[in-house]
Amino acid sequence: MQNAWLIPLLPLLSFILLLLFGKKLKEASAYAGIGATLLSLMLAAAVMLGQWGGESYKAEGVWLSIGKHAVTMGYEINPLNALMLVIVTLVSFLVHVYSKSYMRGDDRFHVFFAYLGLFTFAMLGLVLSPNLLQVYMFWELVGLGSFLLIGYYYFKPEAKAAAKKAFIMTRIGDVGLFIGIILLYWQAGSFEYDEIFKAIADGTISSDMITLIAILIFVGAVGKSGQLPLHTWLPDAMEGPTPVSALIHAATMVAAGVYLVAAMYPLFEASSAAMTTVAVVGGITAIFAASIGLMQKDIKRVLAYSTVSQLGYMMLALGSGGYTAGVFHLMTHAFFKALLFLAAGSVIHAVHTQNIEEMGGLWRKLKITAPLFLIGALSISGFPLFSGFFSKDEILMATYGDGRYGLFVLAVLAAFFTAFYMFRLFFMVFAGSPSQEHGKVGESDGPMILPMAVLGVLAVLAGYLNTPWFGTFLADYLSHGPVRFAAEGEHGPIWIPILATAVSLAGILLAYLMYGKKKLSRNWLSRSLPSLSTIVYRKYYVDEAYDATVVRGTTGFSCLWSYVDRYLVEGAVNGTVSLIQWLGKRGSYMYDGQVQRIGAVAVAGLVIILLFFAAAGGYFS
Amino acid sequence: MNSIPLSVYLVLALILFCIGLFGALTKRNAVIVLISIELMLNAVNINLVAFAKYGAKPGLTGQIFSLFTITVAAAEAAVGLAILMALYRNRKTVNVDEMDIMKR
Amino acid sequence: MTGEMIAFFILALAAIAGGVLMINLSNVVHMVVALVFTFLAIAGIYITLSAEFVAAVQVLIYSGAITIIMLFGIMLTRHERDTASKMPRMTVLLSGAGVALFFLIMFFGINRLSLGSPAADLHIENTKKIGVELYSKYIIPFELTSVLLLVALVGAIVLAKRDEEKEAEK
Amino acid sequence: MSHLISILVFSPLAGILALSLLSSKNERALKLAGLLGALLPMLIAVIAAASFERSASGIQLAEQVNWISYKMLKTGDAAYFSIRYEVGANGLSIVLMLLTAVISVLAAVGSWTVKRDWKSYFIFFLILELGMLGVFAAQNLFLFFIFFEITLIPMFFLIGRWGYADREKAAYSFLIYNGIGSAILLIVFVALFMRAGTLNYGELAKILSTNGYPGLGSTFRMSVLIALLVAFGIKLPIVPLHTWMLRVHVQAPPSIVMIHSGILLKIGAYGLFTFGIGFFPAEFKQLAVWIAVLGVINLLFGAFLAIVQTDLKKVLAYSSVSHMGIVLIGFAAMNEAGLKGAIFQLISHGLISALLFFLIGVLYERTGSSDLKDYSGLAGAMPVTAGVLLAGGLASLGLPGMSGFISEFLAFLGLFKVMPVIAAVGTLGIVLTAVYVLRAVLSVTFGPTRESYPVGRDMTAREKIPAFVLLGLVLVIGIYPGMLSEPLHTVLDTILLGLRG
Repeated sequence: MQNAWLIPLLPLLSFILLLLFGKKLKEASAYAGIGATLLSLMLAAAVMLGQWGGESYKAEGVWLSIGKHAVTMGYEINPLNALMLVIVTLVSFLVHVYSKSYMRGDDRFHVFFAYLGLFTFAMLGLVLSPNLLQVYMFWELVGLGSFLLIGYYYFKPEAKAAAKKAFIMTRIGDVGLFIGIILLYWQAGSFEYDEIFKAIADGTISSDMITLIAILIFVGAVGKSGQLPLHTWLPDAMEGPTPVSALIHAATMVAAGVYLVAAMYPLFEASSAAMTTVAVVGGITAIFAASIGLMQKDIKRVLAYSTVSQLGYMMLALGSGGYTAGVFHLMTHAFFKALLFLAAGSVIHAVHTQNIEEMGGLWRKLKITAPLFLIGALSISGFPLFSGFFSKDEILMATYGDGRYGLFVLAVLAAFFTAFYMFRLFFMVFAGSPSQEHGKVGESDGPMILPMAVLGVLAVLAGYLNTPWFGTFLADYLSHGPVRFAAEGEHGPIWIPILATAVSLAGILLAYLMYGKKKLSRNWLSRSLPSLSTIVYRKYYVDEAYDATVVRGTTGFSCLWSYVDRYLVEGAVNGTVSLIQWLGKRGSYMYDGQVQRIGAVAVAGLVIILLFFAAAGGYFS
Repeated sequence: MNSIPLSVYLVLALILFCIGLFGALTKRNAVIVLISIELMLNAVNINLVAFAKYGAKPGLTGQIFSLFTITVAAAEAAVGLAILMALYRNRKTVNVDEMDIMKR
Repeated sequence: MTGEMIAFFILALAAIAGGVLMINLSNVVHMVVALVFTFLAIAGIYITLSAEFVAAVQVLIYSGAITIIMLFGIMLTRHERDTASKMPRMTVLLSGAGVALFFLIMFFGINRLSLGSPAADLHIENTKKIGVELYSKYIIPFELTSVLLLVALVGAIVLAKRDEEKEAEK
Repeated sequence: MSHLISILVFSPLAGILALSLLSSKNERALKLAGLLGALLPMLIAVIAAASFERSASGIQLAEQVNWISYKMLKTGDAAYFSIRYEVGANGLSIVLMLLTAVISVLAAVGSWTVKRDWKSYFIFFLILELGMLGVFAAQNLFLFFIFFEITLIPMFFLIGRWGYADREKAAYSFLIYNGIGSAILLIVFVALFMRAGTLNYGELAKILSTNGYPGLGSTFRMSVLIALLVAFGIKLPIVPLHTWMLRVHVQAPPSIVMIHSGILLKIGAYGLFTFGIGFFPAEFKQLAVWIAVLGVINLLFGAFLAIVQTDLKKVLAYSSVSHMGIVLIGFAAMNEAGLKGAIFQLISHGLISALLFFLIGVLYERTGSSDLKDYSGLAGAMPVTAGVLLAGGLASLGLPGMSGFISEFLAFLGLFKVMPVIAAVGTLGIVLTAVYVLRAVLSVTFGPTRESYPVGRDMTAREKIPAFVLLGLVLVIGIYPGMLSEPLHTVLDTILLGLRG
C-alpha cells in the first residue's frame, strides 16, 4: 500500500517517454503504454486486496505553506478510491490494448498513447488525492487529457470545436468547484478531507455556508459529469477516437463528478438542500438525456446521451442517500458502457460510418462483437441478472426510500427509455438486412476482441458484488471508508425490482416490435408529433440557446468593450494629445520672433512663480 | 548714523529695476532697450552694495561683486551695440519689433 | 533728519526722476542724457553706502564710457522720432501690469527687512582694501574678467566691422 | 562586504564594451557577443542566488557607499541629507534579478531574428538589462529612480528602431506614458525625501511606521500612496492606463516584448509591493477594496477584449492586462496567501509571456504574420512549436501543474478571505481566460493544415533551448512551488509584520 504512489506515476512515465521518444518507437509505443497500465493495474489490485477490511492509509508531505497553514500533497487509500483505482486502471489497460489495434496506421500513433498515459495519470492522481486542492489540480488535468484526446484529430474543425467546448464547459463547472474549495478552506482551515469532515461534524460551519459550498462543489461535478445544464459538451466529445470515448467519456472521467460527490458525501449529507439539488439535477438529467437518446442517429451519440443519462442516475442515487447505490452503479456502468463503446468502435471500424441508419444486419458478420454488444445493452437496460439490473434496482429503491416519488417516477421512465433506445440501437445495427453495402466487413482482431470480452464478463458479473440475495459485499466494503453513510433500505418493497424488470422488458419489446420485427412503424412519433420530435432530435435546442445567449452575449459584450477601449480610452488619450498639440500650435502662433514678447512672457512666468512662492511662503498673511 | 534702513535702499533698487524692466519690454528703439538693461544692472548693483553694508555678514564682498557686474555690463554694452550695428547694416532699422530673425 | 538722509533722498529722487524721464521722453538722445542723471545719482548713493571706489567706477564707466558708446550707437544709426512707431497700447498695458505686479510682490518681500547692524568700517581705506582683496582673494575671477573684456572687445570689433569680402563681391 | 550585487548589476557593461569594439558589419560576432554579454550576468546572478541565505530575513549582500550629502539651511543642526549608493537583495529581489538575467539570455537568443544594426541593438539591449537589474538591486529610492529611467531610454530605441510598421508611435507612447509615470515617481520620492530625510528603504519604512512623525500626516501618506498607485499603475498597467502597453506588445520586436512583458511590467508590481504595501500598509488597507475592484476590472476587461482580438499579439497583450489584474487582486487581499499569489504571478507571468512571445517570434519568422486568420493546423506542419504553444497557452490559463495555477489560486484564495463577493466576480475571469487562450491557440494549431506551410521547418535547436527552458521553469514552479516560496517567505513576513502594525 505504501507503493500506491507508483500507480499514477507509471502512466506518467509512459507519457513522458512517449513524448520524448515516441517518434522513434512508432507502433512500439503502444507497448510502453500497455506495460505501464498493466503494472498499475496489478498494483491497484494489490492495493485493493490489501484494503479489504484494512484501514485507510495516508501519506503526504508539505507542498506549499501559506502562513501557518501547510498545504500538503500526498496520497490516500480508502475503500472508495481503492475501488476506483481498480476500475480506472482496468478500463485504461483494456483501452490501451484495444487502441493498439484500433489506432493502427495513424501517423500520430505515439501521441495518442502519450495522451492516454497523461489522462490515466491524471485520473489516478485525482482518485488518490487526500485533499481537495490536489483533487482540483488533477481534476483540471483530467480535463486537459480529455481535451487533448477529443482534439486528437486536430485537422477536423468539428474536433477542434468539440475540444474547445469540452474544456470551456467543464471549466465553468470547475470555477464552481474552485470557489467551493476556497470557501471551504477558509471555513474549515484545511483542504484535507479528514479535517473538513471533522469541521462539519463539529458544526463549526454554518448550515447556509455548507449548503452554498456543497452546491458549488456540485457545480464542478455537474460540469465534469455532463449533468444538466452543462451536458452539451459530452455528446460533442464523441469527435475523439472511440477508445477515448470508452475510457474518458464513459468509464472514468465523467464519473469523476460522481466520485467527487461520493468523496465529499458528509458535506452533502449535512445539507438537505444540497442533497435535494443533487437528486433533482440527477433525476432530470437522467430523463432528459434519455429522451434525446431516443432520436439520435449517430451510434456514438446515442451512447453519449445514454452516458449522460446514467450519470444522472448516479447523481440521483447519491442525492437520495443511496451512497452504495451510486458507487455501485458507477462501477457497473464503467464496465458495460466501456464495453458498449468498444463494441461500437469495433462496428465503426468494420463499416466506417457512425450513422446507424446506414448499418444493419451486422449480427452475422460480426460474430463476436454483436453478442458482446448485446450483453452491454442488456446490462444497461437492467435486464434481470445482468449487472445493470442490480445497480439500477438499488438506485430505484434508494430514490423510493428517500420519499421523492416524483423523481422515482422519472427514474422509472428513464429506465424504460434506456431500454428502448439501447435496443433500438441494437436492432438497427445488427438486425435486419444491410441498408447499404460497406464492402468487406470483417470482424476485428484479437487485441480489440480481448478487452471487449473481459468487459463483457465483468458487465455480467460485477452486479453480483452487491445483491439482495448473495450479500452486500460492496456496501460492507465501502462502509469501512471514512464516509459513514446511513444504512440504506436495500430491502425496499419487493415490487420495485419487478417494476424495473417489467419496464425494461417493455422497452426492449417495444424496440423489437418497431425495429426488429418492424411491426410498428418507426416513424409514428415524428409523424404524429413532428414538432416534438424535431425538438427532441435537435436536443431541445440547448446548444442553439447557449449559442444565442451566452456565446453571443459574451462576444457582444467583448465587442462593446473593445469599442469602449478603442474609442473611449484611446479617444481620451488621443483627445489629450490633440489638446496639447492645439495648445502648442496656438503657442507657436504667439511666438513671432520678437525679443520683447519673449521677454514679456518670461516676466509673466516669473511673476506667476513669484506669486505662488509668495502665497506658499506666507508673504501675504 | 544708521538711520537709513536697508529696505529703503532695496525699494529704491526695486523701483529702478522696474523702470528698467518696463523700458526693456516696451521701448522700440534697440539702443534704449540696451540702456534699460544697463539700468536694471545698476539696480542690482545697488542691492549688492547695500547688502555689503547692511547685510547679515557685512563686508567688502558685495562691493567687489558689483565691480565685476559693472565690468560684465560694460562688455555686454559693447557687444550688444556691435550686434546692433551689424543688424542695422543688414536691415536698416533699429526697431526691435522689426527684428524677428529668430522666428525663422 | 540727518544730513545723510537728506542726501539720500535727493539722490534717490534724482535717480528715479532720471528713470521716469527716460521712459517718457521721445528723443533718443534726450533719453540717454536723462539716464546719465540716474547713473550719477546712483554713484552718489554708493557713497552713502560707504563704497567710494564703486562710486568712482560707476561715474567712470556708466556715466562716461557706456553713455558715450550709446550715443555713438545712436549717431551711427538712423532714428525716426520714437513717437512715430509707438508700441501697441495693449502690450504696454500688459507689460506695465506685469511689472507692477512684480513690484508689489517684491515690495512685500523686502518691506521692513533688516539684517543685523551695518558695518562701520567700510569707508576706511575703502579703495586699498578692495585692491588687496581683488589681487589676492579674487585674483582668478579678476583675471577671468579681463579675459572676458578682451573677448568682448574682439567680438565687438568682429561684429561691427563691415564684411569686407562681401563688400568686395558687391 | 561583498560586491556581488554591484558586479551583477554592472556586468552587462562588459558585453557593451566588447560590442563597441566589434565591427558593426560582423553579424555573427555581434550576436554572439550580445548573447555572451547576457550570459555573464546570468552566471553572476546564479552565484548571487546561491550565496543568498534563504531563511535569513532582511537585506543581504548589501553594499553601501557614501555618495552625495548636503545640508539644508532650515532643518538646522545635524540633519545632513545624504544619498548613498546602496544595493542589496532580499528574497523577492534576488528572485526577480535571477528572472531578469534568465529572460535576458533567452531574449538574446530570441534576438537572432533581428535583421539590422545588430551592434546598437545589443548595446541597447544590455543597457536595458543593466537598468532592470539595478531597479531590483537598488536599496534606496534615488537609485531606484535612476535605474528605472535607465530602462526607459534603451527601450524607446529598441521599440522605435527594430519594431514593426507602426513602431515609432508605439515608442513615443511608451516614452510619454512612462515619462509621466516617472515624473510622478520623482515628485513622490522628492516629497518623501524632504519630509523623512532619507531615501533608504529600510529607514523609510521604519520612519513611516512610527506614528506622529512630523510632516507625515495621514493626508500626506494617502496622497503619496495614490500617486504611487498611478505611477506604477501606468507601468503595470492598470486599466485605463494600458493603451501604451498594447502598442508596445504589438509593435516591438518579439524578443523585446519578452523582456518587456516578462520583466518591465513586473517593475510596476514590484514598486507597488515594496513601496505601496511596504511603506504604507495601513493606507493600502484602506484602499484595498478599490484595488481589488481595479484588479477585477483589469482581469475581466483584459479577458473580454482578448476574446475578440484577431491578432495573436493583441490577444497576448490583453492577456497581460488580464494577468496583471491577478497581481492587483493578490495585493488587495493583503494577507499571506494573496501576496504570495501576486508575487508568484509576477514570476509566473514573466516566464509564460516570455515563452509565448518567443513563440510568436518563431512563428512570425516563418509565416510573416501574426493574424489569427493566417494560421490553421500548425500542429501538422510544426508539431513541436504547436505543442509548446499549446503548453504555454495552458500555462497561461492556469492549468494546475504549471506556474500560472499557483498564482491564480493563491491570489483568489487570499481575496476570498476578505472580499468574497468581489472575488466571486473575479472568478469569471478564469472561464474567460480559458475561452480566449483556447480560441487563439486552437485557431493557430488546430484545423486543416495549410498547404503553404513550410513542412519540416519546425523549431531549430537554437530555438528549442529558450522554449524548453522557459517551459521547464513554468512546470517546475507549478509542480513544486515550495522551491520559490521559501526565499519569498522572509520578505512576506516582514511585510505582514508591517500590516499588523
